[in-house]
Amino acid sequence: MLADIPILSLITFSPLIGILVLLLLPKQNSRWLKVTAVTATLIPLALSLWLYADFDGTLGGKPYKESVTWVNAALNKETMPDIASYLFKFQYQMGIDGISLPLLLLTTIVAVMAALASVHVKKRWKAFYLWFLLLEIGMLGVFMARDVFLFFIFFELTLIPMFFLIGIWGFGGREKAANRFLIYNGIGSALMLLAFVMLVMTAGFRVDQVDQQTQHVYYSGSYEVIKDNLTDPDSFVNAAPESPLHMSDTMRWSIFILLLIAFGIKLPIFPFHTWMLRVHAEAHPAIVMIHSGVLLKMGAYGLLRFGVFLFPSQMRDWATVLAILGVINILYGAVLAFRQKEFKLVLAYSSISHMGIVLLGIASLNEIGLQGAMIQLVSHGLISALLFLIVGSLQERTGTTELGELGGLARSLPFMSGILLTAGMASLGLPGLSGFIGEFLSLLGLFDSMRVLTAVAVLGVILTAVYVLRSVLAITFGPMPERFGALRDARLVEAVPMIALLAFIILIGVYPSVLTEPMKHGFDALLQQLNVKVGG
Amino acid sequence: METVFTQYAWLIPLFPLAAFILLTSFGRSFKGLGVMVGSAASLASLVLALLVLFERMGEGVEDYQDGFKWLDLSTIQLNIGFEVTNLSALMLVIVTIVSLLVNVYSAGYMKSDERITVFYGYIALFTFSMLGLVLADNMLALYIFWELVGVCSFLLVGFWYQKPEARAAAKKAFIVTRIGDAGLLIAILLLFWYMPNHALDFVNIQNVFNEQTGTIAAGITTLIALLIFVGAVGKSGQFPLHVWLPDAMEGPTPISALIHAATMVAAGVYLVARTFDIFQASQAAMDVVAYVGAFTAIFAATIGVAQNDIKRILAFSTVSQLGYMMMALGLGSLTGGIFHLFTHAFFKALLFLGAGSVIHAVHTQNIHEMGGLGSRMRITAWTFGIGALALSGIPPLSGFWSKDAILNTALHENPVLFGVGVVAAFFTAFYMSRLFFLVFAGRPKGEKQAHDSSWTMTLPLIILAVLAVVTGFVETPWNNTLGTWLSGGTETTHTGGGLVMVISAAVGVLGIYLGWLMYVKGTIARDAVSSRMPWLLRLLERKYYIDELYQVVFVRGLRGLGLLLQAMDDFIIDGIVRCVGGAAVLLGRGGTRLQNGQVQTYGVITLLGLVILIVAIAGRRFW
Amino acid sequence: MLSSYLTLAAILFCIGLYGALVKRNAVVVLLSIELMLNAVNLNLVAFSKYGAVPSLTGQMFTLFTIAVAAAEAAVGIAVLIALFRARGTVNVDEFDEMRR
Amino acid sequence: MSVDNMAQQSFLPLTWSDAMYLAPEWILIAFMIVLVVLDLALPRRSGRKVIGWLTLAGLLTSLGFVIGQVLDMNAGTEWPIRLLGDSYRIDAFGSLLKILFLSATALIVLMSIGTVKREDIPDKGEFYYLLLPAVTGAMMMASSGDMITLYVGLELLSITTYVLVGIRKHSVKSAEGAFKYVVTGGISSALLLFGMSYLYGLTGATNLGAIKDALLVQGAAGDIQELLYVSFFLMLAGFGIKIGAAPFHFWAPDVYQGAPTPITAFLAIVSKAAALAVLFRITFNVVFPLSNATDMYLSQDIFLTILVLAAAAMIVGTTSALRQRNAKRLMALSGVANAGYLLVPIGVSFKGLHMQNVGEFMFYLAAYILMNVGAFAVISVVSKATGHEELKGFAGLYYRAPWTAAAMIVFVLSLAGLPVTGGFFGKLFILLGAAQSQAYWIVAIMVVSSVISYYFYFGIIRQMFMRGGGDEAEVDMPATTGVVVWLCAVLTVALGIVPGPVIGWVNEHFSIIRDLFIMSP
Repeated sequence: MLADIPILSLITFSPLIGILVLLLLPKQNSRWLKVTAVTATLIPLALSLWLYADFDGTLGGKPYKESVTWVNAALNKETMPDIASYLFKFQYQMGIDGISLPLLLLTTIVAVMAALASVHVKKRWKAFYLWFLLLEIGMLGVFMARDVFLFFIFFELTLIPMFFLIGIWGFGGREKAANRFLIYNGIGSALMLLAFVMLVMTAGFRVDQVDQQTQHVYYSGSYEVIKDNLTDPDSFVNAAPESPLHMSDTMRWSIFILLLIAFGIKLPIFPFHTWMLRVHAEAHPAIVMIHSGVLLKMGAYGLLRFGVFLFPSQMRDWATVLAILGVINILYGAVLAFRQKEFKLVLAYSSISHMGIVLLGIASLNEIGLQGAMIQLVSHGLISALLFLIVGSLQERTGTTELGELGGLARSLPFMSGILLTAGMASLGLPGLSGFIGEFLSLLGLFDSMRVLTAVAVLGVILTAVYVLRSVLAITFGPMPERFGALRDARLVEAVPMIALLAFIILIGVYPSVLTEPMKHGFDALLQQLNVKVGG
Repeated sequence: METVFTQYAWLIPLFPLAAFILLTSFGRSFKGLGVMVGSAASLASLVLALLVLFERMGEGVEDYQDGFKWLDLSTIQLNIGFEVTNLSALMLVIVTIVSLLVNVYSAGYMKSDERITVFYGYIALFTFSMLGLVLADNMLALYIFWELVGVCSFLLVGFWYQKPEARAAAKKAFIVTRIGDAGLLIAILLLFWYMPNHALDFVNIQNVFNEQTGTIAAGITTLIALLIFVGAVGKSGQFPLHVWLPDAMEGPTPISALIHAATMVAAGVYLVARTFDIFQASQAAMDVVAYVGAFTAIFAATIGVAQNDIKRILAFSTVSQLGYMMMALGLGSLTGGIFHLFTHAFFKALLFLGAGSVIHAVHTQNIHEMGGLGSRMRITAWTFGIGALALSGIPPLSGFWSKDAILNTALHENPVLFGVGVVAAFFTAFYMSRLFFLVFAGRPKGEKQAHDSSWTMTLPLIILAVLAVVTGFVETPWNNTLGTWLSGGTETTHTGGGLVMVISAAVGVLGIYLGWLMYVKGTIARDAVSSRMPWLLRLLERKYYIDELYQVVFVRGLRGLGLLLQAMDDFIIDGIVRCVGGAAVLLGRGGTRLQNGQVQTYGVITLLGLVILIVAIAGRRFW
Repeated sequence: MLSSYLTLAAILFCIGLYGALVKRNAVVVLLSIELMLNAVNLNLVAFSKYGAVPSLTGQMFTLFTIAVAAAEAAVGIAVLIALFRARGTVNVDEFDEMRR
Repeated sequence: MSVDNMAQQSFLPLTWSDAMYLAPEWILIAFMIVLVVLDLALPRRSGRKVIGWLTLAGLLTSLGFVIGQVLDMNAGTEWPIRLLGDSYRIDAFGSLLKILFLSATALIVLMSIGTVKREDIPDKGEFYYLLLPAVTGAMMMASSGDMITLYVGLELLSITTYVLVGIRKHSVKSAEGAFKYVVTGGISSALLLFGMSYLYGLTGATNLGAIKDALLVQGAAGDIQELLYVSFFLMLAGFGIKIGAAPFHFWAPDVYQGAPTPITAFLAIVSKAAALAVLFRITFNVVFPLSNATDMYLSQDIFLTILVLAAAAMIVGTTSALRQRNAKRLMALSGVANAGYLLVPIGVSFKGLHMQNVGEFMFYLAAYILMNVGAFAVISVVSKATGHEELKGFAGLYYRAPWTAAAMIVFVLSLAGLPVTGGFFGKLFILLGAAQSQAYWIVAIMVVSSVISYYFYFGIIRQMFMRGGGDEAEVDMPATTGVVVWLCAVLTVALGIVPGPVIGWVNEHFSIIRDLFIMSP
């Protein structure tokens, strides 16, 4: 029955309700603004849980597809008299599958938690929540858009609210951080746009035979059209090189590398990571929850959706490169995280390290690794959201996140310290918590093809323990400075999201099938193409 | 035979888990809950474990395995389940007994600690994890619980979190064992990809490696075995990853007894025993296990001689005894290793709890600040003495029989290792007598009136003492019960006959005698060796400078690398970014500089631009 | 014949351009622009008469150019007068109030 | 073609029925004359607002006629109307542009009614009614099929704008700007004409269609190529100055800064667009057909040059703006970059299946008009409140005028080419066109320069939302300006959400063969 209503659009645009209500509220009434915003984020959560319950892994997302033609720009009508229409076609196309669904859930969950965590916001609540909800629309759209330009629009739609959210509500260096965020991500999305434009103009070509005489000839931004064209051996673009529509290897490689860089910046992959450090350190913790929890995942999602699925053979050729990048990410992030004196920077580098694992999972190009990468995405999203939730509450109380100034908080803040410790354990991949599953499956998957690299990556597992314990213990254990004696432990509004996030982390850790079931057949077609034999 | 209780063996770990959940959720509201709930859960587990054990003792009992699909991908499945074998049944009983006793003991020991419910929660979690580890039917499940016990150990070592030493020790414990775990993880990855059908369960592993069909190449087998052993080395504190175990003594003493003596540290031995077929398929791996074990046994025993902290002495003793067990396994004697594990669990737990009782009474851990406690703490002294004698291998206490079994095998298989074992046994007896005499004999020191603790603390001591006495008789030269039961009758120990027994007992007595001479009688000066060779004492005191070495190599190395990478991050990577940004700004500034307000300059630039365009674009056609 | 006209026109154009870009006096600058426009006229008329495809259109074009140039010059001078009133100078290089 | 033929053609009379097609232009001129008289008749003291409203009325009436013509085009077969031997064409290309010019000018007038004050501009009447001949000139350029008409239109536009730039008589900056504009404009005219004179000399014709025919005949000869190169490059430089493409753009910031803000908007939009329109006509009528001639690289080279100019404009425009602190100069440099974007559809030419250039051009132009008028309207209001035109005048605008700040976000996003705004789709269509022509390098430069531009566009946002604390001067938003701002903002967003109808409408009414190419009679 869910298939009868445009559930995907409903989910995506449901925060609009909140936006409308917020617009009507007076801007001084922070209490009602907060309540409205949190309620508004609950709607997409409820809807997406409903969708999850309704989702059937064997069908994939077929029942939910939504498609409306958005822009039909006719190209030269004179020169081709026999052809009924010659168009550039661009659709509002939404879809969901096993790869989008977990990330969709992640987004809605983290959004609710971040909205709750925003209680610490001190000024301009109305604008804050407006941008916040707009950001949520963008994020939700990214994971469900099935037209490259629609994807791009949603992708950019996350950029603008983020700029404001970092730049207005951040800490001291917020403007610089916002600028960096903007420029880096701008470059990323510019390259992405470049790749998309090239993609549409090569692989987006399609002819629909209407009847004997008339054809609809168009360039389409539709993901399905592009994917069919690229992966179907009988399609135009795979025709003989003499054909004008043939897509050369150079073109494929160029697009692939462009996409890799574009999403690599977002992910972030090793040399493109510096922008996110400042964002982690300077943005409001509630925003970093979103940023680290969801936005980074968009990079990996894009890489999967457009890099792996559209260019499997290029991906296969470059799997080693990707794996090496992943290992560099893991070790580089871990070593630098070990060095940081500021907890937020530790977490920033830790994100880099953990995203390396995602790269490994992707590079494995088998079901185990890909599933591992997906789980790692969701898991890291939840864990880093939780960690920054705690960071927000800590900073609110102690006024600092410098490791050197903190210590012994397990005494005055036992609950929060406990959660922090558990989150740290999840982050370092403790079995029973979600981090382990992603890590393990990614490594397991990659081990099939790249033994030595995987073994090196396992070293990262040790280093992760080193830096996580170093920083978490520096905060919670050891002697406590006098001035922290009178701190109050978590309030209910803080404790609820902490417990909720932790519950999800444990749920995935104990029973990962909640995630793997819907994803089960998400990679079938891809694996067939790759001809990777798993289980032989 | 019907296996009624075995089918429900999965319940055994669940009692403590339930206790843990209960305590974490409501513990803060009900102070007294911890003792009750924790002990009750352990008791329930113990009862069930004993029932299972009795069931296993019947004739012709099949191993029982059951499980569920944990992670179901379309191409592969990962399962989690439990398997009851004789080995695991035995381990279940060991773990639950010690756990129950420690629960009871802690009621007294931790009475005044305000976080006692948290403590009980952690113990319950640990017990759950440890039981899970024992019951796990495949490598992955084992790994999961393997990590969980590590975390519990970490939490409990760092229980008194405000002490910087506790923090450091907890961190160290976790990280060092994590190094071993990494090895184990890689072993699992290897197994997964090499085993037919990606099977990870022990039954299949056993079949594949037993058959010697060459399904898995010899080199890979050795690699897998060694990597598993790396995991065991980390967990069981074998050289070179032993460094965390002595430091782990920063935790409350009951914890040291439970985790760092009886159960968790023995998990490494258990792991090797569980995957014994892999090891047996590779002689090289067996040799490595044997030599590492033997080296650790003597290495730790020598360090134990020079330590002054009561718990650290016991810790090094634990390391040394674990080395013994490893050696036994490496020499091919599964029974020897497990037998020693079995006896060691009780007498070492006894020693730790006894030490705890002492510390509880005198509030110090330095043996030189103790003395003459024997008269004031009779129960403690007696039970501790029994434990010490058992550890020293004095017949007919349990330690004697198990050590004898190992030495027998060693003599048979590798005389060099036999020698090492004997020397280690001598040192063991020596440092134990040193410890015992310094603490319990002589004149009382300190003003405090030390006395035995309440029954909650002494009762476990007594029970353990009894166990330390009797458990050895399950496997004696005349009675092969354990060996037959464990290995299905294929293995025999005590083949060496009387000679080994005599040597073993003799070195034990010799060691004790030497200790008596030095520390009670005073015939030999205490500094007899140290005055002549101060460097030796120092070397032993500083534990062969292994910690310092690691500090320099790894910690500093990591810091240095961090510094280097940070510089790279700040200057090279960010520098390139700044350069690119700077280039754009520079280009813009160039444009702005031309913007000097002179309209004629603009005209000149226009003209120049035109000329350049013509030359560049039209020019290439004509010139 | 044509080429000499064209050469003359080109020289005239260059002189005009030179004057417009180099002379300090604003009036001279405006005059130089007129010079350039006259070079154009010369070209057009020459082509109209001696070009490969002679036609009257060129001369017509010239008429338009002359008329428009006059208007342009008038506006130019008017603007210059306004500027002179404000600044009291006709030196082009002093008109740099706005820059960068 | 002989002299006689030409003579005959030249003396084609303008009949009454033909003249009716010129109604939009007539209306503007009539309104201007009436307004000149009215301005004289009105007492000195009385406000000149009425002239502003009447100007607006004239523009809207004219707009109505143009729209009527366009709607008629698909119905009737007589289109395009070719007046005076194709020297003046009423076709969809011209008329669509006229719609844009007239709407832009109407918006500018509406925005001026509230903001232009007598202290600033003494001759308010002139200010309004001079816009009429200016826009008439632009319309002539859009409609011209002959170099003479084109030139006359160009000068009509230029000369009136010279005056308009300098209309703040008492302001040194205004006069200086006007003078600079006159000198640069004069040089530009001279270069353009000099180039045209050679083109005329080589072909003996001034009509674009005739020139094309003549060149196609002589094309193979090849010995005229060098002169053709000189001719086209001189013309390109001339147009380059008018368009404000790098490296011919240096006058723009100074002149934009000196001119009254509405006139700046007019220069940035109508002047630029008219010159681009003419370039469009010339390249596609004269240069493009040569691409079929063998041994002729000319066509290829000219299109390449246009793309190079476009690239230079994008790069120079965006990088120079990085450190710019003056709002109007910033907009001038932004205009340079936008000129680059608008040159791309011209420069990529028709290639393979790609013939969508006009649609892309028109759409982006529409978006450009909306965002620019909107931005200039906000700038004029803000600079009046603060008394200067520096960017820091925007500081804390969010606190002073939240809705205006919100509207400004829309314009900035559109200028930066971010969704969901018209600017995004405009750029996207151009990008797609360029990619379809396989000019990937220009696509790359476009997207990269867009990203660089984020820095300074978002600088405005930074000022508005992240700086200041509310102690700045109150912002007084006159109703008319407010209407313009909101109209522009809403339409910009509308273009971003439903771009289909607009580009569809353009496509529906525009036919390349009928409306762009000038066929031989």
